[in-house]
Amino acid sequence: MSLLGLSGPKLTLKHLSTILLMIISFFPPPSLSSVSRGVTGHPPDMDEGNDDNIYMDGDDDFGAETAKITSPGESITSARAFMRGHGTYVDSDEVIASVAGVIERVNKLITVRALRTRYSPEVGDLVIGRITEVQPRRWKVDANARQDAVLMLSSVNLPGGVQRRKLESDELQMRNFFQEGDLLVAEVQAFFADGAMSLHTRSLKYGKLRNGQLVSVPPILIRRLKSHFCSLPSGVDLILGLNGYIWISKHVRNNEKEGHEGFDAEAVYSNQNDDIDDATRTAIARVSNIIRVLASRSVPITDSIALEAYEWTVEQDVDVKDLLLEDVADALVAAVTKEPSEQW
Amino acid sequence: MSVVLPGELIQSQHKNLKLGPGLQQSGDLQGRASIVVTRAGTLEQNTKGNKFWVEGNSRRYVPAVQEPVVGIICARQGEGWRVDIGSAHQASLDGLAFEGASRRNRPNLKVNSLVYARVSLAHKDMEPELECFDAQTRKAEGFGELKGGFLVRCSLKMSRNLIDPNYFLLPLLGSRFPLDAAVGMNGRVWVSAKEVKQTIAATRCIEAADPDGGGMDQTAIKKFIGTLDL
Amino acid sequence: MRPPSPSIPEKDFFFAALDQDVRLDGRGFLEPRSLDLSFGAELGHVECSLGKTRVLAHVDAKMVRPEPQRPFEGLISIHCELSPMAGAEYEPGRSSEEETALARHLDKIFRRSDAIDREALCVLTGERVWHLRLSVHVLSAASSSSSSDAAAAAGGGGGLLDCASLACAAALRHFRRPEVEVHGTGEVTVYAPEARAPVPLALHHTPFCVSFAGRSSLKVRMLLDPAGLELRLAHGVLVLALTAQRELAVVHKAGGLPLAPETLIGAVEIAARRARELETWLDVHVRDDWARKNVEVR
Amino acid sequence: MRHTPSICGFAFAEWLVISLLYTDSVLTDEPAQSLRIEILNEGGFRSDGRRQYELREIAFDSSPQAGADGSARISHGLTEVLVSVFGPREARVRAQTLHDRAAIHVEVNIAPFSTGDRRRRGRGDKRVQELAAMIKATFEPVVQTGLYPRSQIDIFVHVLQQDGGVLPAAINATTVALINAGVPLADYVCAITGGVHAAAPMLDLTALEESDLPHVTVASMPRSGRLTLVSMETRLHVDRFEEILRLAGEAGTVIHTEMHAVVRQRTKGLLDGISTGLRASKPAEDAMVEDE
Repeated sequence: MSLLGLSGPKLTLKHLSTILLMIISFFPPPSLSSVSRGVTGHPPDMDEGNDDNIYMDGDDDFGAETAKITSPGESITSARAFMRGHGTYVDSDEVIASVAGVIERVNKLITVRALRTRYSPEVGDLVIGRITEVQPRRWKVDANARQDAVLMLSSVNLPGGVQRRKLESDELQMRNFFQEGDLLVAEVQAFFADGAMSLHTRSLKYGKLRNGQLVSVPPILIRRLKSHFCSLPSGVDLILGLNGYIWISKHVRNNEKEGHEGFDAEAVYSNQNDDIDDATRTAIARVSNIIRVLASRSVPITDSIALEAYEWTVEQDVDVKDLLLEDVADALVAAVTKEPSEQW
Repeated sequence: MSVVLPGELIQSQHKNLKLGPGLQQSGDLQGRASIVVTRAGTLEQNTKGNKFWVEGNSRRYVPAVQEPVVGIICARQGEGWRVDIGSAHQASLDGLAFEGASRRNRPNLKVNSLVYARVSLAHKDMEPELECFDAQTRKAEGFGELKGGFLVRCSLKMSRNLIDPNYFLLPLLGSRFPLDAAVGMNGRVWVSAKEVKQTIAATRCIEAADPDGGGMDQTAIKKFIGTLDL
Repeated sequence: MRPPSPSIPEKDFFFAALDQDVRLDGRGFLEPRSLDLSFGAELGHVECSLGKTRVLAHVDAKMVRPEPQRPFEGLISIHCELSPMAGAEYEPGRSSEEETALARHLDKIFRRSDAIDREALCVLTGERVWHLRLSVHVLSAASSSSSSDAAAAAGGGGGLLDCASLACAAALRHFRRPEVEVHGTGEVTVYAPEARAPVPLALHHTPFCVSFAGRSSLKVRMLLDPAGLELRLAHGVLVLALTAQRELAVVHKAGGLPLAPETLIGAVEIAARRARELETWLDVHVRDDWARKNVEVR
Repeated sequence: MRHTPSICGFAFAEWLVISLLYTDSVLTDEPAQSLRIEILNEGGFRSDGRRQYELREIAFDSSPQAGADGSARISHGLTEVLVSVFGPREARVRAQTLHDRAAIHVEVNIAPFSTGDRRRRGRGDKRVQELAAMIKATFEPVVQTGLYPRSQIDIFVHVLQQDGGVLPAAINATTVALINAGVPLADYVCAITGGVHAAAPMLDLTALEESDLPHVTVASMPRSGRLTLVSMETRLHVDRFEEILRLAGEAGTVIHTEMHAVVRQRTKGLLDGISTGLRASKPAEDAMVEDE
């Protein structure tokens, strides 16, 4: 009892030193009751990071120079003059953001794009996925979306030619084509009524992936490009899935591509990697690390930026594993994100 | 009208006797056919004396062929739907069992919508089947989806009363305000009037007149309607 | 087996009716259903019904050794049973979500709020205390089916928790424990009811549980004592337990329709009025039964 | 800082020991508690030197937990909670999917070392279950689940340190984690506890205060000022309750400012990366996030 009694005041005193850090404080009741909601008496230094006015009442703010950031519950504009799009909802005649991100406007349509979110598919998108389940006449594919995608047996090319008919025997040996855990590149074909996407691999560009490794980045960092298949000079191929999955693999020589004599039709569903020499392996690891670094700094990943970064690392003679060190990473990002004007 | 209990034997001399619910024919030890009561209730017969049945107060609906029922769509199932009709098992309703339905043009019923249907198959070993038309004429005859209105749950006895055209309640309500009603034999009655208050009044009258609930008779109901805000 | 969810016409009609300020059973928004209380032969045996919901509560006391860390306090345990007899949706053997929620709430209302003076249950410090057992059996709670926990808490055919807490309050009020005498030697004599009049429990206060269903169609409406369908279609359920002296014992509003503080405070005021009514109502009933049983009122 | 034990660190360590003693006594629930330490002294200070309405320091860390779609760690005074959000994603158990909206699934894990009594609480523990049920119920009306039929959103809550206000800390961290995961919300949810000591309302109670005072947990949505969670299980007069409710609502707006600043900072950081990257890689012909 006496011991605790002693430590009581001491506690208070010592604690004061830690409480100096407290940033939120309330004033006693009299002042509280006099101030209205929203401007409750917290000290002025509270407002750091909140300096610019986040609420835009007017509709003329959209032409501003910088992108407008918003977060859930914030009113964006009047619902009478504008239409709500993704990332917003309407409440009492106002368009209100439901995600944290950037406000975008296309004519009368207001959307808020979240900077970190699951992939939301569109027809024609190129995606990389992983088989999660084999079901009757279909595979379930994880493609980083809100539901697993579906790959119908009728939407794949089977060995033996494009025109081959699917037989009952194919249904029984679906695992010979894709089994759980297999990676594949495909295109979004359509949507089901519940919003799940349906994929197809009916092109020789698509199909099972091998000879490389997968890196996963936030989907927003992958932009729609002319081609999502690119080759880097060091014998590395890159497939940028719009769902944020990136496949980095050994280069397929042109004469081995489909339609050429070197094309091995039997290898389409093979689970066996080809021989990959050490130099290629190093190059693959290097590209993977570059992509990890770029993604960690939220830099959008394109073929050109990957190439530039690759050249920089070779030029600077950076060891592959050192790429992940903070200072090297910073230097790399600084080098590749220099303003174009400074570069030339 | 007499009260009978399970196990009692019924005497009837009629040659061509038809037995309704609550009665069973069985042979006794001497091999003579006799009729045994299987359910407690009152023994009823038609005027000709060739049909016997027991009016009970049981609450569980047992589907019987040709009975109209009110069901709630529970799920889609292939070409049709699974429907809850309050019986031990869910019934199935084929997508083509509607007036004017064809492979191309099938009615679109959502989960949780109400249907007024007729039991087309009721077999103890199979799940009941429903249809929303007359199989011969292929006409709807009042069956189909019930839109708007409200669903009243009452006792099976009340359902049977309401479906009897001589019963006072629905004509009485109809004399006060226009009213649509679909009476299911499964203790569910769908009512719809123009005004919300009228529908609620109909609901409350059905509950009040239910022998298993309020148990009011005609005069009491008349008085009760007077107290309601219409 | 869970009953199927309410049909679309039922739901739409319920909305339409609320927009016209009508409830499905013709009640006013703040009008509770009829209550009834019946007492068994024993003291502390009560059956309470609210609409079609019926709950039986029974209190008994037994002398036990106290827990070593609380030698001055009696023990209280609350046991709930929500068996399939209460409704087809409850499975036998397994305790349902509703049962757990009911037990949890009753525990909060009567035990954690210190409604019962535990020290008054002590007979001989560290040696003998009363162990009060409150058993709650739900006899009928038909046609509930609620996916959300909050609705489950308010329970059953509507007002399960309200009804159960009222049954418990009545049972605790009605109950009398045998008179005891402690002799200097540490010997305890328990007197038969015939020898010495049994004593009522020392209750600090009696909390009454009042539930509301929140529904926003055009505007937010609070319905007192929601019945089955209202509860199943409610956007949110608010459970309050408070005494006639305006002391809150439990506020439980988890999820569902977000409420403005004013709405909540409004509901609390209504509940406080209701608690006062219930207090008088309960008092009258318990006294009536004592008079009937010739129990000496002290 | 790391080499020399600072005064702060020292005080902290000793404080921990003391709080440990208290939590021990909390366990046994001795009523003599208030005799030992003054909850609110004559000078208007609380046992840890705060004033009645003063909140403890709140800090969020949004640094992503590898693999999660969004995560946040909150340290609120000495209470520390880590929340990871996965999804919306394919439901792991198909039977749990809802045909018209996403199912929210909350799992709470209380580390045994988070309190002095070092009790291992399994998943079946009543308190753990109740905490999970409350968090789930709080967010169900706020998350726009209708956008994701048949999907599942998993919220994993890890309580690392407890010093009062575990539920509000978990709710606040969940809000930030959900926003970080890009899950659409109607609004922020800001939670705080309030209590009353001898008719004097206080905000943000420590474990010591919680064990002694009637207290209320309130979660509010700052835009509308509406409450999604109000939970109280100790005796309190109606008038006091109203007062606490009002205060907690105001404290909610303060916490909102704090959370908002954190979210905004993170969004800005991510956006900066994207826009510099874009500027570098190409002329802004297909600029997505920049204005034309």
